[in-house]
Amino acid sequence: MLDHILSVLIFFPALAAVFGFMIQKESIRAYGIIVALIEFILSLWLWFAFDSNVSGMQFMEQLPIVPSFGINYILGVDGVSLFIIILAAFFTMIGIASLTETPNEKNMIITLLFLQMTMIGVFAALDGIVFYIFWELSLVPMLYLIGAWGGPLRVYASVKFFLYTFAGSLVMLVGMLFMAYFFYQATGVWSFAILDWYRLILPENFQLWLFAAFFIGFAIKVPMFPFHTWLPYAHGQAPTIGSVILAAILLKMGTYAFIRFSLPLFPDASVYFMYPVAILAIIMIIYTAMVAYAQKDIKQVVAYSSVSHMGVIILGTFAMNVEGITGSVFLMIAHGVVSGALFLLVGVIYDRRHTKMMDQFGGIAHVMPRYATIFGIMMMASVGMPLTINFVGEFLSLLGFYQQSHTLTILAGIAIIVGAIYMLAAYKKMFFGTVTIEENKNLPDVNKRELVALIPLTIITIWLGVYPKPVLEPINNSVESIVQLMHNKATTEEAKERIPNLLEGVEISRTPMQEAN
Amino acid sequence: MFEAIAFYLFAFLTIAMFYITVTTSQALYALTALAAGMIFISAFFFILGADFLGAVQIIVYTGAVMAIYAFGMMFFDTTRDVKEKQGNKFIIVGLSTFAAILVVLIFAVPMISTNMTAFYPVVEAAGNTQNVGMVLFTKYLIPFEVAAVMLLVAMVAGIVLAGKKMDLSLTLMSGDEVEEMKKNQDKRIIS
Amino acid sequence: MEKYLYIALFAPLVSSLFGALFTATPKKQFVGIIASLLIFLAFLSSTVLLVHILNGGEVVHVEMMTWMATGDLYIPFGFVVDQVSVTMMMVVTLVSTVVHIYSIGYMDHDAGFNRFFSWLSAFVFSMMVLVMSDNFAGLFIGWEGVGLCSWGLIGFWFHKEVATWAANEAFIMNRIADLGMLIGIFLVYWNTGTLQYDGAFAAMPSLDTATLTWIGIFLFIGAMGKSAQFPLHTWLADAMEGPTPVSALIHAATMVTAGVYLVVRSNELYDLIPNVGLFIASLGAFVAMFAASMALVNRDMKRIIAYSTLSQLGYMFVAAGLGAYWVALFHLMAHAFFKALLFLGAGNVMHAMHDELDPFKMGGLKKPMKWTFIMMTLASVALAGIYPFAGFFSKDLILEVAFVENHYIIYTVLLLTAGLTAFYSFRLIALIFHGEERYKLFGIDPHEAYKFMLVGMSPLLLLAIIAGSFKLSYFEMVTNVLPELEYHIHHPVIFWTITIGTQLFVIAAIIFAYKKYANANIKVPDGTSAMENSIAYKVLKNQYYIPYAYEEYIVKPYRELSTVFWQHVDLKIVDATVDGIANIVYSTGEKTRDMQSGNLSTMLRWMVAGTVGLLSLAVVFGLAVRHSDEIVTILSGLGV
Amino acid sequence: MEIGLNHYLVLSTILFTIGLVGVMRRKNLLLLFFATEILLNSVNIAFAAISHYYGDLTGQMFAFFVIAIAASEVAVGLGLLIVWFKRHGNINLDTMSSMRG
Repeated sequence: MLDHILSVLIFFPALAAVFGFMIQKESIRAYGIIVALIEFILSLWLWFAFDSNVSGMQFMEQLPIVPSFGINYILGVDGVSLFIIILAAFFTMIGIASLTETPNEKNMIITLLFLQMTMIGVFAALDGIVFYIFWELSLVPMLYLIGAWGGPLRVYASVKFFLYTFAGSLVMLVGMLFMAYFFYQATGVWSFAILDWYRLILPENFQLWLFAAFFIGFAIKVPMFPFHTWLPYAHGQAPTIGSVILAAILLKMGTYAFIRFSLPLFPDASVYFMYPVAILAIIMIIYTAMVAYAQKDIKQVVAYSSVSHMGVIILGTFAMNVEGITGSVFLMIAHGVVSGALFLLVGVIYDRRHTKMMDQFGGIAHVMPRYATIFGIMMMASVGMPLTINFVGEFLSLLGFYQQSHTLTILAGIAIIVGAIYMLAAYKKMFFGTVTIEENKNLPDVNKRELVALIPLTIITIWLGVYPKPVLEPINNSVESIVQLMHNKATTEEAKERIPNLLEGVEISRTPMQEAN
Repeated sequence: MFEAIAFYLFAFLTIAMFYITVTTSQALYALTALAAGMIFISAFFFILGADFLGAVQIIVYTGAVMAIYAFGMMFFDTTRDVKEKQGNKFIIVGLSTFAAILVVLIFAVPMISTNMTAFYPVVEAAGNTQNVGMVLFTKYLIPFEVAAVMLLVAMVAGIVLAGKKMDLSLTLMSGDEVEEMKKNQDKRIIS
Repeated sequence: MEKYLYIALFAPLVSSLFGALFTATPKKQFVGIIASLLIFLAFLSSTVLLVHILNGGEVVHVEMMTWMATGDLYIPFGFVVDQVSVTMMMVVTLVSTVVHIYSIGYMDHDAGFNRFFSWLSAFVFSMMVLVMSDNFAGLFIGWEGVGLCSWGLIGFWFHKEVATWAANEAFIMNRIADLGMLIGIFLVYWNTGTLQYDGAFAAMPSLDTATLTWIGIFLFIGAMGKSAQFPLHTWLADAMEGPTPVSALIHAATMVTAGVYLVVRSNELYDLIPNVGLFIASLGAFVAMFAASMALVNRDMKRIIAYSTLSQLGYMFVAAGLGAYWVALFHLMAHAFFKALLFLGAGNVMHAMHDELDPFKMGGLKKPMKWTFIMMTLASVALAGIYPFAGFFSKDLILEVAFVENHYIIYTVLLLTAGLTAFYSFRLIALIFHGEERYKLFGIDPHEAYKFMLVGMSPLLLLAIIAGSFKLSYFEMVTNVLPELEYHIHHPVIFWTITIGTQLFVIAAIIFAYKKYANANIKVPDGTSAMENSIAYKVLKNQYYIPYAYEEYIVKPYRELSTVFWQHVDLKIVDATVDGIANIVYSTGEKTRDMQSGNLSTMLRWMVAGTVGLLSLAVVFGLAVRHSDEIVTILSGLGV
Repeated sequence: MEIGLNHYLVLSTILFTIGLVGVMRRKNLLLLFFATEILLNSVNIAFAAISHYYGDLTGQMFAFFVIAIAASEVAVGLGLLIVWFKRHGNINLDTMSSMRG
């Protein structure tokens, strides 16, 4: 079982979803919760069985699909992907558990289970094609979620979401094919296995083009400025659960892919493009934070805040040192937890009032003190208060990037100011003041079902903020090996210098492309 | 010399016949001109030494195809003038010429420029029909059989299509109409 | 000793969490009592630690657990109790114990009683983390933590628009400074490789001056925000919207002094960069004067005291900037006592006057509020720096420092400020407690605060009077870690002239204040008097128009820019570009749809045209491939 | 004056052009079929000519199959034409616009 735990993790929800069609409407909810719970327990088992001292891939599985072209079904996890997988399982679970009454509940739960399969697949895949397949498949359930249960503009939003991200990933696919072709050129063997690609050292000009191709696919998914406009629509129109999963997991695919593909495959290009990417990230941080401040819809505020935080993650990733990348991976998890919780919280108030406009509220803290408290904690986590989960990630990301550029980090650090501005302003508009609108006077406070989702998130937020070590340590080990790999692969002087060498004198086996030619 | 005369003569005749076919407003004229053109084309085949093809041309085209067209025309009231409003004649003719030249260029230029060797050279000793037979029943046997089946299918299809009562199409009728028809049938059965 | 350290640190946390359990329930008296007891416990532990340190015991240093460890970065939750931090701990726990006890009475009728204690204890915890941490990251935890609690407590009455606005303002302004602090921390890490105080400071002498200067500047930016130095000072006055015990604890005694603490803690750094130190001192002197001038005309009791705090913080920064760290810390301590006392007294007055803040509407309160009157008067005397009260020892010492270090401009400014301080303090006392009983016009019947509140305040009163006498033992203790510099004017004539001159100057200012404001002719100003219409008065009254300028030139443009970014850039440019691309595809389809008229004849023509197009392409490409060499030569001949 | 391959190709081109003109200008479906027959025949001439001048029988084979296909096409096409005529009463191309996009 443990040998194939990743396959089990991927296909168990899909299988359960297929069986879900046969379940009665009344009991589908319980069924969904049980399936998600089992899946979550399995993912915890994965963590338990995971050896955090090993920096490489674990639980590897391999199965040939198209051997002549080197397409194999390869799975594996390392510290970078482990926690995102757990997060995916966790969010699907609490997402289903906290699901409010929706039409076609059965379809929704089945869709969510399929979505879970694709999400875990993306993070566990170690083959370019398998990765791509899961990457694209994840669009379909999401499209359905937004398109079927969304708000008034749902069709526009879902089509935009789909086409935008799809267009980006096609460019990425072309990049992958080229990558495999270059590998074939160099070694005479076709391979789409990422670990094989890692061993390939490409000339710098190839790296630049391939980096750009991968970048477009990832950047749209992240989403980076100026490709971010699909996100507010998708969030604004999606049902609560859709937004939660989108913010918590789906966006992480882009940043995860940066760490899995762009950095180790193209270390020279990464260094070459570091400043442009960092500048984009900074624009993204400040600009979207300002846009968030101008929003009138609380969900849009959270949506834009997501974009802003993703900017910090990108910045940490492109710090190219252990501190920065570890921070950015940690921030992925942190942002998943916090923004997921914020979207859930917005969903709570939306269920009660059927509006997300902030001017419809005011003084909610009087009538819903518990809600205000949890929202306050999550808001402060989002703002980056120390001893909450976000701070660890943000601190490490910025700290890491500071080594690369002082000025840009100072600019990026404005994130902590502008973040506080829009969040506090939104909180003030919604919770402070007196209750002026009649409907708000008798709003019930958070109920048990909602607490089931929110309490664990609050606990995680604080627990990992105070004691991030259990998560930080495996991430750190894996990131160290990635950084070392990058350093060893780097060909230009600048890249060698920018990417720290962790182990003096240890060289990995390499397959230089020129030699093979 | 004789060959040249024959070629020019038949070329002129063929072009004239086909010109009439595409320009005349009388369907009957068109049909007649087409049939004549077909026969003149068979003349080229004979000149080129493709006797078998010439015979087939006359039998199939002039005999079978034209007969079918003639029968087809009886269905349609085509004796009256065919009125055709036309777009820009220049474009039509220009496009057609250009296309034709291109097609010929593309197929002919490589053949002319490179020295091709024949896949199935003509056996000098045998006549054309024998030659054709040899190739057709060896190398092209399967396509030949397929062509036969195709012709059979086409025949069946033609009969079925032409004979079908197409004024009653279940697929194109609305639900109510189908119900109505069923009722009528039931009535008929009862009565 | 570690046991006491943990008790001192975590008793407030326990108190806070205990209070948090009851936030949603109606007022429970025991929440306040238990909170006070726990804070008192922390105070007792701090006292034990103080005694331990005073007796020459070892510095208590514990490392509780790892917080963050990645790459070369290693940040533990480490705490240290040395001479500096134990001083701060004493100040924090003492003042907060008093404030907790006081709050039981002060918040008696408030619906958020339990919530208040939870926040207040959380603040104490954060402050303890701030002062006890042994590394910069831990300091930053406390730094942000106190900011958070300050936000929660300023906006405690969140139904009030001004209160929540002030809370957000305070938080955001602090955040601006925190960015500087964070950058400072990054600089420390990348240059010294560690964030532990001892390791980092040990590595600093080997760094080049430019780097050290940057570190010093960025850390000081952090200090500026927390200690409300110009230009980040506006939040402090607005923070007075919070409950008065909060103002006493956070905005007078503890949190605002965190900046001073940071500079004192980083003394080894600032010793290496005297230029930055001089800048700090100059800014401190400027703020001392600047804040005092604003206090002169203000008509809000709490704001006057807040400006006074600001002014005194300026004094502390002068001392710290000039290298007299122990003096700064000493003034910090003394100031904490009398300023907290002053605020609590003001709280009593506010209660009595039903939240009226304008001292012009009071007058003659000394009869109904005898004890408050005595306490506030003595606190003001201490603030003014009259011998033998606490202020004399600490404040005059700063003047001496400035004099001895030959910074005569700073000295003059501080001297003048001392006069101003005395004037506005006693203007306040005179207006509140002396003269006509103007409050009767407003139909208010003032009464003295609860007895236990007054008793609770008494330790502060005692300390405000006698704190100066600790000077010697304090000096001995604290100079174990801080530079041991005696500031003494050796020439006896100059010394006595200066000391007595200062005293006389201050007393004159007090008398002037009494003369002007304690008489029976004071009326509630209605904006008609000549003074009120003078330009100087208006400038001071409007705080030099700085809040106005911030609102007009920073807040509003930011808001408008945000809207522009959203409405115009995001929706009209970025998004519209994407939609535009989609629309091009769509409209191309829409246009070419006409081609697909369904007319077979037309379609046949299109078909032919398409065939022609494709075939021509085939020909062109075929030719191009065949003649590629010739084409290349021709192109190169053309110079392409 | 020897008649070469080029002559035949030119002839084929001319006939093809005529056929294409017919395809494009005819509105009567039946006459359209005539035009397609012309197209096919022009190609047949080219095939036969090439076959002749290169002494290769493949061209003739192709021409033969083209004829077979033409015959099938006529059979099916006319069948469809009759069906259409039964339903609509005419075989005018302009009336066939149900494929409008």
